[in-house]
Amino acid sequence: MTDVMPDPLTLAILLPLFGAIAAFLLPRAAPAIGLGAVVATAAAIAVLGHLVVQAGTIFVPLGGWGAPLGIELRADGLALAMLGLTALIALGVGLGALAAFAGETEVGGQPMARQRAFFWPLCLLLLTGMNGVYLSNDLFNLYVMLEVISLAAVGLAVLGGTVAALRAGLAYMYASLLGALMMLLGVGFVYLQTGRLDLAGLAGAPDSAALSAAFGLMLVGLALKTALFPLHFWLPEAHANATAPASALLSALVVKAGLYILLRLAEAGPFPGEAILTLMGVLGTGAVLWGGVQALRAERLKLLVAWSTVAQMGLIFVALARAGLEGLSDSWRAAALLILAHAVAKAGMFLAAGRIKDVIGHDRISELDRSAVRPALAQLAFALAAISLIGLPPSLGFIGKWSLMEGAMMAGNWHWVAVTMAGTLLSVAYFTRALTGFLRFDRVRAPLDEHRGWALADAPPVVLAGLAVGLGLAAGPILAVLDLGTPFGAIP
Amino acid sequence: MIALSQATIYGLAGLAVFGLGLMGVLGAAERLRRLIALNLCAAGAGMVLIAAAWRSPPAVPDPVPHALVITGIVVMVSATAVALALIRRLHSLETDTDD
Amino acid sequence: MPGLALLAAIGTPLGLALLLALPAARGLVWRALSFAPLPALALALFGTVPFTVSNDWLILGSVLGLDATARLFLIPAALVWTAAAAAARVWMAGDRRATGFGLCFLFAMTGNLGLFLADDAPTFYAFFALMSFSSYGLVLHARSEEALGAARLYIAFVLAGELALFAGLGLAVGETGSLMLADIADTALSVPTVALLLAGFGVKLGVMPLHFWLPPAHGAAPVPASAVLSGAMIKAGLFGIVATLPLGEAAYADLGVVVTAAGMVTIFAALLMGARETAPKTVLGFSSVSQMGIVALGIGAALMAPGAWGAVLPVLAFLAAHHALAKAGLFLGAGAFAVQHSPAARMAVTVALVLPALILAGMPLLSGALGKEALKTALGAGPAVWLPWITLALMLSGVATTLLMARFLVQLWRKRPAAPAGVESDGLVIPFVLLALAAAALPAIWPTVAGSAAQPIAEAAPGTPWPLVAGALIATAAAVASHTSRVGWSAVLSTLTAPAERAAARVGDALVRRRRALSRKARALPPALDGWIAEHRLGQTGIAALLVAVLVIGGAQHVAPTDPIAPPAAEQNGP
Amino acid sequence: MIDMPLLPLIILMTSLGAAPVLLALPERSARLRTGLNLAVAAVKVALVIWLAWKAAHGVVYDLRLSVLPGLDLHLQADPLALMFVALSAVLWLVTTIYSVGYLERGPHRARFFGFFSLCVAATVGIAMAGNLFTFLLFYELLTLATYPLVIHRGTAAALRAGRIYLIYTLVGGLALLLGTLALWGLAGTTDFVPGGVMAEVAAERPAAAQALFVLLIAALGVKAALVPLHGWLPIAMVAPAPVSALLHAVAVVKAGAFGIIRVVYEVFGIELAQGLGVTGPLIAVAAVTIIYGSLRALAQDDIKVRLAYSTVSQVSYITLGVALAGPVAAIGALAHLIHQGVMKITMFMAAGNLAEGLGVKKVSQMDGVGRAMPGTMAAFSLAALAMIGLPPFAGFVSKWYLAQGGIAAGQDWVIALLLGSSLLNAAYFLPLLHRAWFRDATPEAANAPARRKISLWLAAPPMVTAGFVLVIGVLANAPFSPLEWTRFIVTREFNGGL
Repeated sequence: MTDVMPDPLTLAILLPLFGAIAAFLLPRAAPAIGLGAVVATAAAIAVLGHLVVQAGTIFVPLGGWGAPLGIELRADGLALAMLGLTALIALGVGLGALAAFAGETEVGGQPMARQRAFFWPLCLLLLTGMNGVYLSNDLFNLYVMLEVISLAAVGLAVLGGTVAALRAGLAYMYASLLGALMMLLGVGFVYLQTGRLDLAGLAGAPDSAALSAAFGLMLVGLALKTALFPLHFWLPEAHANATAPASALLSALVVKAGLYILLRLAEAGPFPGEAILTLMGVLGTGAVLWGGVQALRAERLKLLVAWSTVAQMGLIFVALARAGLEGLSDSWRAAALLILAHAVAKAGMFLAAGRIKDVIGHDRISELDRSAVRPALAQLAFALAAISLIGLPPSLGFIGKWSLMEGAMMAGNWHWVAVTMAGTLLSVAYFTRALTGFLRFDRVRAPLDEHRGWALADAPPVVLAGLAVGLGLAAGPILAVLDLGTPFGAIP
Repeated sequence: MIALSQATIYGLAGLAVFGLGLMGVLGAAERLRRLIALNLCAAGAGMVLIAAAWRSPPAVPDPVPHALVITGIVVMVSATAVALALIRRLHSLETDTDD
Repeated sequence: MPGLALLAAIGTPLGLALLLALPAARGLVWRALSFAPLPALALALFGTVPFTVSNDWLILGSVLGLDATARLFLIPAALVWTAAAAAARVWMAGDRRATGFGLCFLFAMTGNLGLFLADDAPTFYAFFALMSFSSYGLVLHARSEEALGAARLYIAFVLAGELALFAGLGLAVGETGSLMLADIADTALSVPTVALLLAGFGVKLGVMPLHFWLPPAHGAAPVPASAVLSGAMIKAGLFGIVATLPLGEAAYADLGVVVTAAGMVTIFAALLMGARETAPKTVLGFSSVSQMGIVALGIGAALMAPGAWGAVLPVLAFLAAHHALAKAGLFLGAGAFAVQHSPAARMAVTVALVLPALILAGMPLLSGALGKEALKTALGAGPAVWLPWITLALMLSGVATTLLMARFLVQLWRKRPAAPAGVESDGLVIPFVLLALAAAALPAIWPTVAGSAAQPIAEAAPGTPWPLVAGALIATAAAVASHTSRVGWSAVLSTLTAPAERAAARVGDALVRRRRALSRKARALPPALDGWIAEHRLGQTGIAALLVAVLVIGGAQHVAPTDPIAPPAAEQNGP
Repeated sequence: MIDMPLLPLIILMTSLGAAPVLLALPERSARLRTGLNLAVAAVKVALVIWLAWKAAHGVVYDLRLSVLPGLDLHLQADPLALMFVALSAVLWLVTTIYSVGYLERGPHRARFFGFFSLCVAATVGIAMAGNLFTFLLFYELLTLATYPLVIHRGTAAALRAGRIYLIYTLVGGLALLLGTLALWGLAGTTDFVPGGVMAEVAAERPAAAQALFVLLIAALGVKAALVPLHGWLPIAMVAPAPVSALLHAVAVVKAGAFGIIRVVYEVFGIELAQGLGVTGPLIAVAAVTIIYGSLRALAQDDIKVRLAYSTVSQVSYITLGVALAGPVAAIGALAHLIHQGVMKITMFMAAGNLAEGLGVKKVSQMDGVGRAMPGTMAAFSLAALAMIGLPPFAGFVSKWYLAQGGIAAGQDWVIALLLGSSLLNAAYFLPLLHRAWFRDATPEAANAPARRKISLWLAAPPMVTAGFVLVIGVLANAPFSPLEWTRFIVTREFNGGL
């Protein structure tokens, strides 16, 4: 690696950052710059993927400072998968955003031009933060990147400019800041105990009260950021009230950052005890059930989708807890698969929900079938995404759930299987509400103009949702990528 | 019996401040008050870290926690700014709709 | 060649039934109706028995064929169907539900004729079911309250019978390991299997206590349908027993006792019940039940003593043929009676009806008496304990039948059977008369038809007249007694004398009128005969020719038994 | 030698690929839709014939796509699969024709035919699934694809029926998922192998094997409508007639029954299942279902609901035959899979015609309909008589083999069960026939405004399938008949299993 040509790891963080600055400075060219930056980042990730496939884990010290104190970037299979996913979703959502912010009309919040101008810098900033989180190898860097994500995410959440969005965004911001501060405090404790900040330093550290407290703080902070029940209070409103592309990014990516850090912490371990893990599972169960019940009661489509995010996050925690502490070295795969599945599907679903809302003019579930226009493709995308989220074969969501239940069953933890089943049933129940609404029954005798419901903007949700279903067939290769560089040690 | 060193006292005080801030964030209803409580949290966290950086007097304090704290302050300042901007906009929107 | 003959025998009625679905072809089908059984009849008369044709692809590997026993059952059945079809044509001429009737009639015909030709259990069962279920339409045809009730009862019993049959045949096949009826009849089946088969066929046979459906159904059906129900279809039950039960192979003492006892009860209980009926056709139905009691005696004896079967079987075949012809004749006669407009014509029909009634009741030298005598002889090899009782029962059955016949003839006048308006009476009278004549001629024809199987009949004692006489006396006494109890002694006495006085006064006038009328008729006869021949050259002439053919060709075959199957009779002996 | 190794996939894709196109077609391009529908259905039949021809000549089709390590999506074309594929392909063609006529002026045809196509794709997938995992995939797809069909009318009753249907089938699907997982965990494979894969597990942990059997059968029993899991079936009758026909004859209930066949023969192996003592209870459940369904059918006045309960009863013959664990009974079971399909589809299409042409939906309105619609009612009657088990129709053949199978298995009481069932069949079908043929229509019914002449699209399909009922019964022993084919399958299963 030469000094002239920066390595792809650094590029994956810097390209979106520079893109964000450029897009901010040149608002008129923002979409072009934004898409260009995303594509360039994707290219860098592709190069990175090539390297990881060849070499396994790659470490890059930044600015000559290496571990244990300095900033070091690391890329392995897990990071690569997340990077690829993020690039994919960013591309999809970005394309969707082109259409979503195309108009000039004001819908009750910010003028479109303003939204368009701000979306791209925020999106790219978010991308910077996400890629940073994936590639960071030390706690402090993770904290910083988390904050970058938080700020960008809040910006995205309030982009629509409506009162509801601003309120939800503010609540989100408080939760996010609080979580970050807890993380910060936790990081400090870790440093206090071990004198190091790199993740590898955690592995060798002897068990102590301070370290446990540090883990506790970090876990609570991350739980707040990933909206683990009962710390999910901020999520539904924030995600439901943002504009569709923002919701997609928030739901698909932002919450995953916290989960990713959790995975990394678990990988670095020693994880603080079986009880904590079980607690995570129990809280996950709570999320699955509560999220499901709330989604059943939701009156608006986007709120339903947001509550489904709460439930799905819970499921990922259940996946981590499925086989206890010993099983963690395998459980992370199930969690990672679920993360990927949820990200792709939820991005597609939020974009689709946004399209449906745009076309029909509202997203009240009880009146979905009363429009004169039928957004057929968006509904198809929604349905496909729902298939993956429910976990019906052959979707990626199904593979994730299968892995979850397989591991739980092998470990004899039938209760986690039962939780998964219950979650699946609930998800069927609440998605059916929406899907039934899509099958219009002519309660409105308006002439049906089918073609008005179609647009190029339907392509990104359809593609994303289609991928969510189709990627299940590629579960083998995806698992192979995850295992590159053997995170969590050797493959069992 | 652990001797209450200066660092420990600072640390405990910092935790106390953090706790107070936490109570504020979770308990307060007013937006501004919650924001300030958050800042209090940040200050508490900073105190803990600085206390952690403090070694016995002859040694030079560890610079890493300082770096953490500084970053934290920067983040907090910018976040506070954003939050304030949001609160203002929200306020104006709400008064608009109230009228 | 046998395959083609079989196809013609089964395919003709089936094909006609399907043709009936085409409105354009309906006229043709009705005209051809009485020819439908002819291929089967020809096959039975001229076919070389036994022969089989295997069709592996058909149903579960269907084997069709004809053996000596089945042939004896097929011939009278086909004759009865021919006569009934001829009657049906005129009976249904103006009926708005004629098409439905024809369809059911032809399907039942297919089933009935086909089951004699089936050599394997599923095929047999298929034909049996086809016959039973399509007869529902025949029973129900009138749609009256009475017909509805009869049909409901009928279908319930048919169902029960079919199910018992399904179970019995299924078990039999399971025990035998072969689908062939011949193999089943050669295997010592288990008692439940035999019991199920007996029950299944017993329903069709109408042996008590499985008889409840029979009299109402025979009473409610239109005349041609009653004729085939009673004449042909009942025999399918008997044939089923003959074809599937291991009679002569194994002893089933308990079942034998049950069947024999049922037979005895049937003979007399049917009398008691039938005597209370008012509808003449229902009375005939009870008579059928009673007659089947006689058949049951034979079967019961064979169940107890397998050794007797060899002697009983030919007699049962003869009895079946006898009853088929006589009873079908009586039913058609009842129809012929019903369509007559003048009392004189009715009286003529009544007189004609006396012939089959006497045959049935056991007039010496006629088939009924011969059959009973032969049965007595055959049962000599049967269970010794039962023999005296059986002999007594057979004798008394003559009394019983006589009484029922008397009741029938009386009720015919009292309660004339329903008949469609405008029916051409000749179309009924001729089949009736021919059947009655055939029944009368049966002892003479039988050796020609049955060959060596007719031996017991040929050797049978002529029978005694006294049961008949006793029956007649009792009937008269009963009539007098009932009349007396109704009107009182003096009235009876005066009615006994008054008619004689009135008759004497009127006889002169009547003779004069009668003479004039006769001369008018004599003048009108030639043109009427011409018209009649033109009208009926298809159906009735064919039947007459056929009956002649039975005698002539059958006799010829007897002389030269190795003849190949001849072409259908219709071609060779057409008018 | 393999030529066209992808043939099973192509067969699957004909309908799977057609589904999105049909969904996307604008409502008004009716001709294009009809043409596409019929073309795809016809092509599918042709391809299935080709596949059967090749398979009969020893070509082995085996497509695998690895999803997780050791876990494949697996399509195969063994004789059992071919049988079910052929049934669905042929009946799909017929039902498509019928549906075109049925929905002639109805709304949402694009949606209907799209999901209809998807539904058949799922059925074909279920048929050709080479392991329980793949089976599960298509089983779930079937649930999803049929739901919009069930609620097609969009009335409150339809939505309610759809909800109940979904609850039943999805819980069943979850149970199947759990069972598949458990199988995967216990046996380390989910492959369908003649003779089963559970021998070792059963030897070590018989209780676990028994529990798994119960779980799998219960999961499949939901779709196969085994009592007490049958509740959805009669309610789902609000669906349009072709949907009911397809649901009952081919797709949903048959998927369950087919799954039971696979599980008993190729997951557990019949001998093992017997050894585990689980076939006895299965027989009992099947017996109860047969009688219960018939008893309930007796009391129904709605023609379609009566038919639905009849399906509950009839489909359990398949389970019964499978559980009797003998080759003869197995022939009966497999043959009934086809026979019941053909018979029931005839009856449902005929019932649909009555509703369309005469507005007759209840048994009590059926007086004299035979005269009004002779062709349709002839088809109905033929199928009903076949259902009762009268020879020489299709139903007799399977009943006969079931009875023989019962005797061969030493379970003579099966005959009594069949008798009871036949008696009940007769009791609930014969009154219909009586009304239709032997009663006169009431004057107001004869002049009802609902009367209209139905098109040939509607009239022909039931008559064609009624022809099948007759032909596969009369020619049961002929080469290439369903019976012969099932004999071939059973020979393979029982030799492979021993």
